[in-house]
Amino acid sequence: MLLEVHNMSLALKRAGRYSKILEDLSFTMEQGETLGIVGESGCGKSMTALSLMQLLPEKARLGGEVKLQGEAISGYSKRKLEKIRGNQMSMIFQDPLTSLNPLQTVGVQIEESLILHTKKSKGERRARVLQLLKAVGLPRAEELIDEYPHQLSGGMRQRIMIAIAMACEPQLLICDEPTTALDVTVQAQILELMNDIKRQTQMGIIMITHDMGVVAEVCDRVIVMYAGKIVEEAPVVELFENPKHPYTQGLLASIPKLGQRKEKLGSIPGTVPTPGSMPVGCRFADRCPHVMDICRNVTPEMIRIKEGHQTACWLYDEKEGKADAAAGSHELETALHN
Amino acid sequence: MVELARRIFSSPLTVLGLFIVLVIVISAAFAPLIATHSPTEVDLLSKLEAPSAEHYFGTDEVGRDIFSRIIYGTRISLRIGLLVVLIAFPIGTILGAIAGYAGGRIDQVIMRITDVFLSFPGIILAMSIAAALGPSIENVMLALAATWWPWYTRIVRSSVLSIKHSEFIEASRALGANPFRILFKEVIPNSIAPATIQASLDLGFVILSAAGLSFIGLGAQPPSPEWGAMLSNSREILREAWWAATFPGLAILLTVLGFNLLGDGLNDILDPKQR
Amino acid sequence: MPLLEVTNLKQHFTTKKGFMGDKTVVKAVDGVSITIDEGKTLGVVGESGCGKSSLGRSILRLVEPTEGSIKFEGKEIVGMSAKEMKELRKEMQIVFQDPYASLNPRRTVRQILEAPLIIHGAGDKAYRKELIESLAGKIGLRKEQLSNYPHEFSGGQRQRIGIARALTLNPKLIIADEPVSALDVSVQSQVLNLMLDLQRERNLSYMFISHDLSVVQHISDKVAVMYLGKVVEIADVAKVYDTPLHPYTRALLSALPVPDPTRIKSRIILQGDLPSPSNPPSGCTFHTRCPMATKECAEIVPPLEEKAPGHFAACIHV
Amino acid sequence: MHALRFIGKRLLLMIPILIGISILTFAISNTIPGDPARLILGPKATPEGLEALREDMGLNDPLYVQYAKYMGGIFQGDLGESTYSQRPVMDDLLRYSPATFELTLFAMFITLLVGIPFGVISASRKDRIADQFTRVFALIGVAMPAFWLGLLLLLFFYLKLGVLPGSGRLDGGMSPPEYITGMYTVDALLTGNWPVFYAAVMHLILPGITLAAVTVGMITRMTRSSMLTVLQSDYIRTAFAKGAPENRVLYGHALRNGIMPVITLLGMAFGHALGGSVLVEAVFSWPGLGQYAVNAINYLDFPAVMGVTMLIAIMFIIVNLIVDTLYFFIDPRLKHN
Amino acid sequence: QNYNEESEGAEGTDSPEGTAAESNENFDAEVFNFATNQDIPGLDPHGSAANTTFRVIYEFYDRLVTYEGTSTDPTPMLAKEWEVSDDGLEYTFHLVEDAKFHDGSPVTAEAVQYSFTRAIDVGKSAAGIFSKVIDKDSFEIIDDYTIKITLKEPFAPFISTLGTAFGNIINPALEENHGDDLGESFLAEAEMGSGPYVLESWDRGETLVMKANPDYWGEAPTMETVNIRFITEASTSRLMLEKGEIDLIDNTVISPEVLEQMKDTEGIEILEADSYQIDYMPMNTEKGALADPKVRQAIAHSINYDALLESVYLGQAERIVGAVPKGMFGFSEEAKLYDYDLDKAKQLLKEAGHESGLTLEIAISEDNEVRSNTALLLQSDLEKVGVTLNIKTYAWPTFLDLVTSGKHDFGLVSWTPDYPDPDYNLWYFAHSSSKGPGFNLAFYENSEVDSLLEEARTSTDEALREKNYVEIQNIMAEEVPYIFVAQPKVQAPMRTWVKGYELNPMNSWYVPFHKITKEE
Ligand SMILES: Nc1ncnc2c1ncn2[C@@H]1O[C@H](COP(=O)(O)OP(=O)(O)OP(=O)(O)O)[C@@H](O)[C@H]1O
Ligand SMILES: Nc1ncnc2c1ncn2[C@@H]1O[C@H](COP(=O)(O)OP(=O)(O)OP(=O)(O)O)[C@@H](O)[C@H]1O
Ligand SMILES: [Mg+2]
Ligand SMILES: [Mg+2]
Repeated sequence: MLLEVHNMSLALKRAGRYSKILEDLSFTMEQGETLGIVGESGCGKSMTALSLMQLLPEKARLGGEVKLQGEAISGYSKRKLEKIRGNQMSMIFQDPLTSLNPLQTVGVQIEESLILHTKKSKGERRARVLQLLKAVGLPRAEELIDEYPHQLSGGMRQRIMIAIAMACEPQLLICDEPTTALDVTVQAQILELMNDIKRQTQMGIIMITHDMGVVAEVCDRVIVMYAGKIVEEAPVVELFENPKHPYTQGLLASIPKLGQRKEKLGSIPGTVPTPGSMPVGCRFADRCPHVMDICRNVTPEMIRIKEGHQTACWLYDEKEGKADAAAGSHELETALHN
Repeated sequence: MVELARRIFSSPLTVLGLFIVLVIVISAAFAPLIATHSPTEVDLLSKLEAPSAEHYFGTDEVGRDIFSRIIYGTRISLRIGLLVVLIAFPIGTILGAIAGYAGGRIDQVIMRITDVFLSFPGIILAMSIAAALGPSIENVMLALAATWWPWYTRIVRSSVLSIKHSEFIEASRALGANPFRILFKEVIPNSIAPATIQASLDLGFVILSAAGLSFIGLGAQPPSPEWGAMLSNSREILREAWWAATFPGLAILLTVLGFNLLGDGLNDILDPKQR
Repeated sequence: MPLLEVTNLKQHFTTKKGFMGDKTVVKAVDGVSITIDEGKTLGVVGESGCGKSSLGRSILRLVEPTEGSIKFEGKEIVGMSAKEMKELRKEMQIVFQDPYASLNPRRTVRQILEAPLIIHGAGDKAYRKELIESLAGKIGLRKEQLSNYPHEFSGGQRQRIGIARALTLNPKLIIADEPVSALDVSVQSQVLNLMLDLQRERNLSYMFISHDLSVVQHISDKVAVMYLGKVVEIADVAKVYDTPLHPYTRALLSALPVPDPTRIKSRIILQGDLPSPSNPPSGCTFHTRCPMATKECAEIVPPLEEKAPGHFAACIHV
Repeated sequence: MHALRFIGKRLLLMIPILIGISILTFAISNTIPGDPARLILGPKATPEGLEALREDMGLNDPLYVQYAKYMGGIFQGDLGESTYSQRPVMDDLLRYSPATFELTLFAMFITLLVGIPFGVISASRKDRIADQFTRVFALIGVAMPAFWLGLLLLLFFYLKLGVLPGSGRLDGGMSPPEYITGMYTVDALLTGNWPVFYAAVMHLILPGITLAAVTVGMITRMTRSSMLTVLQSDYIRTAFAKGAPENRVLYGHALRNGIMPVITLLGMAFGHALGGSVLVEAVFSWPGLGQYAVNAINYLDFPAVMGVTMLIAIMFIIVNLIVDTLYFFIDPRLKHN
Repeated sequence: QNYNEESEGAEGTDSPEGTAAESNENFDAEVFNFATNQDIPGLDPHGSAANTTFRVIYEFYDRLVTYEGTSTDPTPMLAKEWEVSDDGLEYTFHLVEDAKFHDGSPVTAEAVQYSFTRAIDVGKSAAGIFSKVIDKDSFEIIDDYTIKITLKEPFAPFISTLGTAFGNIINPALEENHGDDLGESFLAEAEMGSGPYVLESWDRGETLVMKANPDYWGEAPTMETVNIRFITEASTSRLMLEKGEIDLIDNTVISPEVLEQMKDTEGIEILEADSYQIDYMPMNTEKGALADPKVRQAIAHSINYDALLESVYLGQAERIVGAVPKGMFGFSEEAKLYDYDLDKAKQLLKEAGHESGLTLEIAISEDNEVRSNTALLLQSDLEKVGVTLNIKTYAWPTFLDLVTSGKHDFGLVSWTPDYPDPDYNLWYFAHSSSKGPGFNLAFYENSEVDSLLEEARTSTDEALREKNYVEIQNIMAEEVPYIFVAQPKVQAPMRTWVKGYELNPMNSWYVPFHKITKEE
């Protein structure tokens, strides 16, 4: 087991009050596996990633247990955490421009991880940096090493970010929307690179995204989050073919598909509740077409649908549940209030 | 509103600032009620008396009650601060908004003029004005306002530049709004926040500068209980009558501190980056 | 007669770059010709910086076009007086990408929606009130929400307010500049549905700018693919998506991640990034990244030609 | 090359500003009622003497002629003759400005030495005790009337403790070092004159602190807010994600980025200190431009007033030019653009 | 008051020896430290009218005559004796023969001629005094050490004027440094005298250092070194005096209030002396209500002089009646004193038609506590008779411009004569030709006064002159163009170890450094 997360929860201080951002997240990950996390903006995807890295803002209350390769890193001291960050686990951020220090050359920034975590000599480090640059598909490595981030294009910058993350050959790589800021053609390049890396290493990858297309392309298994909670977890094909949670179904239905023209799209009415004012019971209840009384009162537990597929919804019970109460997107119409 | 209040009260320093400013405003408003003596009445029999129940802050070299003078002094200081800011702020804001929004040559001209005033040593301007028109509080205000507005111009201009290409302004143009409407309804309301915060800090700084000018004899004239002038008059007897210099000095210090704490607090509260 | 006819439109920006003030010319739009028919939607796709927004903005004359002609209902817009233009603004409106930046944060929704009416002196107070409230209903806002400020709304709601603002003057054409790019999928579909409804209801024409191929294909009748300020392919939506001719279009389509894990993809991965529009490559601007590029491509500027009936592309190799 | 062109351009931009300033000063000095000739000659002058002197000083020319003459002189490096000291204004400025410059630079030195670390500490401990403390400390520096602070410092360090001197630039009876820059500390260093160097530094301390009180506050505050912004930026998170320890992130990544707006402010702070030196110079009897300016205005010494104003403006502009140039070298984004 | 006690106690207990040690540390019998807050504009005896200049050039140069100690009678200096012709036109001076300029050349009759002609040529302050009566043809060199000066018209105070700083004798070698400006720019920063001190160094705005002239022809100077230090902030110079870093502070620096406080400080002494300074209030007799003598008299009656002298001058001044200071030749004992009589004042105002009140303005120049307090008191006094007095403070140049151009109602001025003769003050104040710029700030005109003044000036008959001057004072007392407020005492704070400093009533700026000694 590469990663085990048990009941992770997080509260952040906002305007003097703590509000719960994440609640009781539990999931696991195997070596070499790519786990996707999807969900609407603000549902806590990034916070999940940052919680794993323990790179939270000040005054954060983090609960639960995180084990990396069996080691409970959640109790680590600052010192020990610094040792594993960038070494055993790395992270790539969404915006490749702002994520690089504008005043340092690319080479220096990649090298820093090596300085921090290895005992390599100067020459060895340089060699490794060049090697990394080539590995992420960057041309002219020799020159690039002395250039500044602003001299590079978005795609190149994101490759640099990946090189930084890969420098110490981590076991776990967390990617927070690594392609959102990029153009389609460049996104395709980066996804290709990710897939290459996946193939060549035994690294576990957590891929955070809100793009179902990206999920479909790179992930083995997917976690769907809604308002700080996991609502569904399934292998990727299973999720697309057999989504269980009404939210997942809605999400899939609202994507315009190629070949489908000028038709009404499925959509989810209403908006996500804010961290300060979470409803009791199921957080999706207000927007759910299948809402029942129980949904508004009792929080649903994770239910096993089949091997590897679970969801938190009152529509189902253990075993197979009330067989497919909600199936297709056509049932989730009601686009707008009018 | 409640939210704002909660934010303010979550920072003790901001509360302190608010408190000081309130005390000053109340003193100014109710000076005749709070003061125990006339601020200008000379009583040669009781000069340089130490603080006592009769004279809370003691008396000065001609026997005036320092406490009462300081209380009345709040009026002068507040008036200076407010008037200077009220003169400089609109001038600076409008020029800055025009420069930023219009761009091109107009921007160049306005900014060059601003540069002139910005690099013009303010204190020399103040001294010249005092020499030309006679030292008085009004002239000090004139001089301060003349050197203060360029700051607002700069601040407003740069925030206009940052929103100038905003889509809501573009939208307004697409709807056919004229530049005047855009400037006053869209641009200015959205770009004066930083200048407003600066203005609240400036209330303090203006008071401080005016006190400095009074200190070198360019500002408020003798009987007037202006703090800088009071401090100036008693500086030579600092040791014989510590109270005569200390209380005006503290009054200035606290006032400036108050406005600064408040301004800083507002900045932290209103600045989305630091939320 | 098409509602909008744009011929050989050029939009060049002269910018002083950086500290030095070196002048560079950015050919944001470089000879674009398109038409939009009444009640139809023209989708414009392309990567960031290819000049989509510039095209939209210069059609509305939010920036003065450098060259070319824009005819709205047969009337030439370029060179029109400010007064005439103001009248015309009632007919063409714009919806922006960023729902956060496109509404003045210091004005209430009512003020925002009322502004166009005031600017054009349309109707009296009561009329305006009624119109605004009916529009609000249309976009799913309750009356009392009209006195709220934009930040009190979600992204999707804001985007709908933006659309409502564009509709107050009852225009014929709406230029929608990436109206859904900033929205989550579930919200994006709400907005797309609304736009489709409105089109049907009012016989609106759209110029729909987006970099999301699936969205464009969903909403458009005709699609123009732009690359570095030029249209490289234009045709009915089905033609562009089913039988793309230009290698760039093909690459774009194949790069699109498809939300279907079972599909086996064969990808055309383009090398490198979009070149800078201030220093575009010679000849066919795409030749630096084109898998089919030959020597001539670097020399010949390929004209936009009808390669198949109603299907135009600018490539010498198709 | 880039940098040279940049500096050249900025220098050209100075010209309209200086012309503006000269017009402004000229206009203001000429609205001051009073007759310079009379002031020079005193109440006991004869009318003929007065008239002759006025003619001699060109006071009978129309204003625009006077202005044109003045500007004509400037381009030949001639700022006219002080009516008070009857020396070329240029000489006077060379005599008085190094003192002010030395004091201001020293104050800037203190400002950086104290302000930046304070700002960094404050930002990295946001809302904790250290932050509150440094903020209040900085604010008191800003809010304290400089003249009062100066007097209190004198009282304590000069009279009570007797550890620091009270006035002037050197101990009484000590002769200044050979004139090289006019800044005593620098000249003493260059000539290896240690007693004078020591005395000059000791004399700088109190006025320096007084003058720096305000700018320390400005810089601390700016460093704090700039660091807060920087600390929230993505690349700081990247650095932490690499496993860099806090201090490395603070000083290795954040500070260099956070210092940029501080540098800009430094130019402004310098201007502020130049202005503030008038008060501080008065308290510490520091024979600098402030004193010179006060005197010049008291004696309607127009050429001197013009000269000081222009000099201070030029210093201000040049310092800001230096600041911008510094910016240019620190920030690679500007260099490559 | 307890802070005071505490601090004194603290200082006392701190180190009784400490204080002593400190003063020892700063005590140096050879070096004199003098503090002033006024910078020296330049050193040219003919070009400057500043007291700070006078103070130092009086030590660099010698004059034909000088004023010793507290005496206001000219005593021989370079001129060991002189004769005056009966018509008062011809003056023959016999010079001492051992006087040498600092470059070693002898002081000769030629130097005398050179100095006076240059004074007139330069045409600045000094010329104001001399050009009335002498020109370049007035000189006749009889031999190296004898010179005859012939006046254009009789001028009784001539000898007195020779003792002023304008009468300093300059080394004719200056001519070598002339350039095209009569050596003005050179002499502004150098000295070419024969006096007891030579200029050692001058850091503008900081210190001027004088060194004893070892070859001085007269009595050897006592102080080896004199530092004239410019300390702008009065409280700082006060601190430095207390520390013993300063021996003497210029008597204009510290206000009476503070001097009062300093009296008890150990090691410090306040030297008091009479002076010829007068503080007075010109009333513009050509403008508005003040043109009416009744109004002026009424005002003279409404001032509470005793209270003024007591509270503003803290008793360190005497009331005066006329333009001639007490103690000077020609002073009128009998001129009318206006008493503080509000009824009379009201009566007079009524007669003048101002029953219903009157608003006037007093112009003062900034930064002088005595003047501003005087104005404040005046304001409250006049209020009692229904006169509203607005106080307007101006910068000195503006003030000067205002009062010399007659735009004022009242002014408030301090004045010290340059030479001890009533002619000086009265001509300036009362002669019609001096109106305005000539410093007749009352714009007073009385033909009788004019002719009395002219007669006295050209006469050599002391008795006649005295009679005329007294008469003028009486006339002016009746017509009140000026209210003479006070003749203040001069108070100079100094270390008790300073000995031999005498304040001359006329030249209160004069510090005879060459005669002062320091003894602990
Ligand atoms: N520094 C912070 N302090 C307090 N609350 C925060 C902070 N950062 C984020 N939040 C809140 O935490 C919640 C989850 O945010 P998070 O960034 O994890 O969302 P996300 O799923 O990554 O969204 P997106 O797709 O927009 O990146 C949001 O409601 C957000 O408002
Ligand atoms: N006002 C302007 N001044 C100078 N250059 C401009 C201006 N507006 C746009 N450009 C440049 O023109 C080019 C095209 O910009 P445009 O905004 O039209 O692209 P876009 O296709 O809309 O991109 P995106 O998808 O990022 O919105 C870009 O290189 C841009 O930098
Ligand atoms: Mg996120
Ligand atoms: Mg765009």
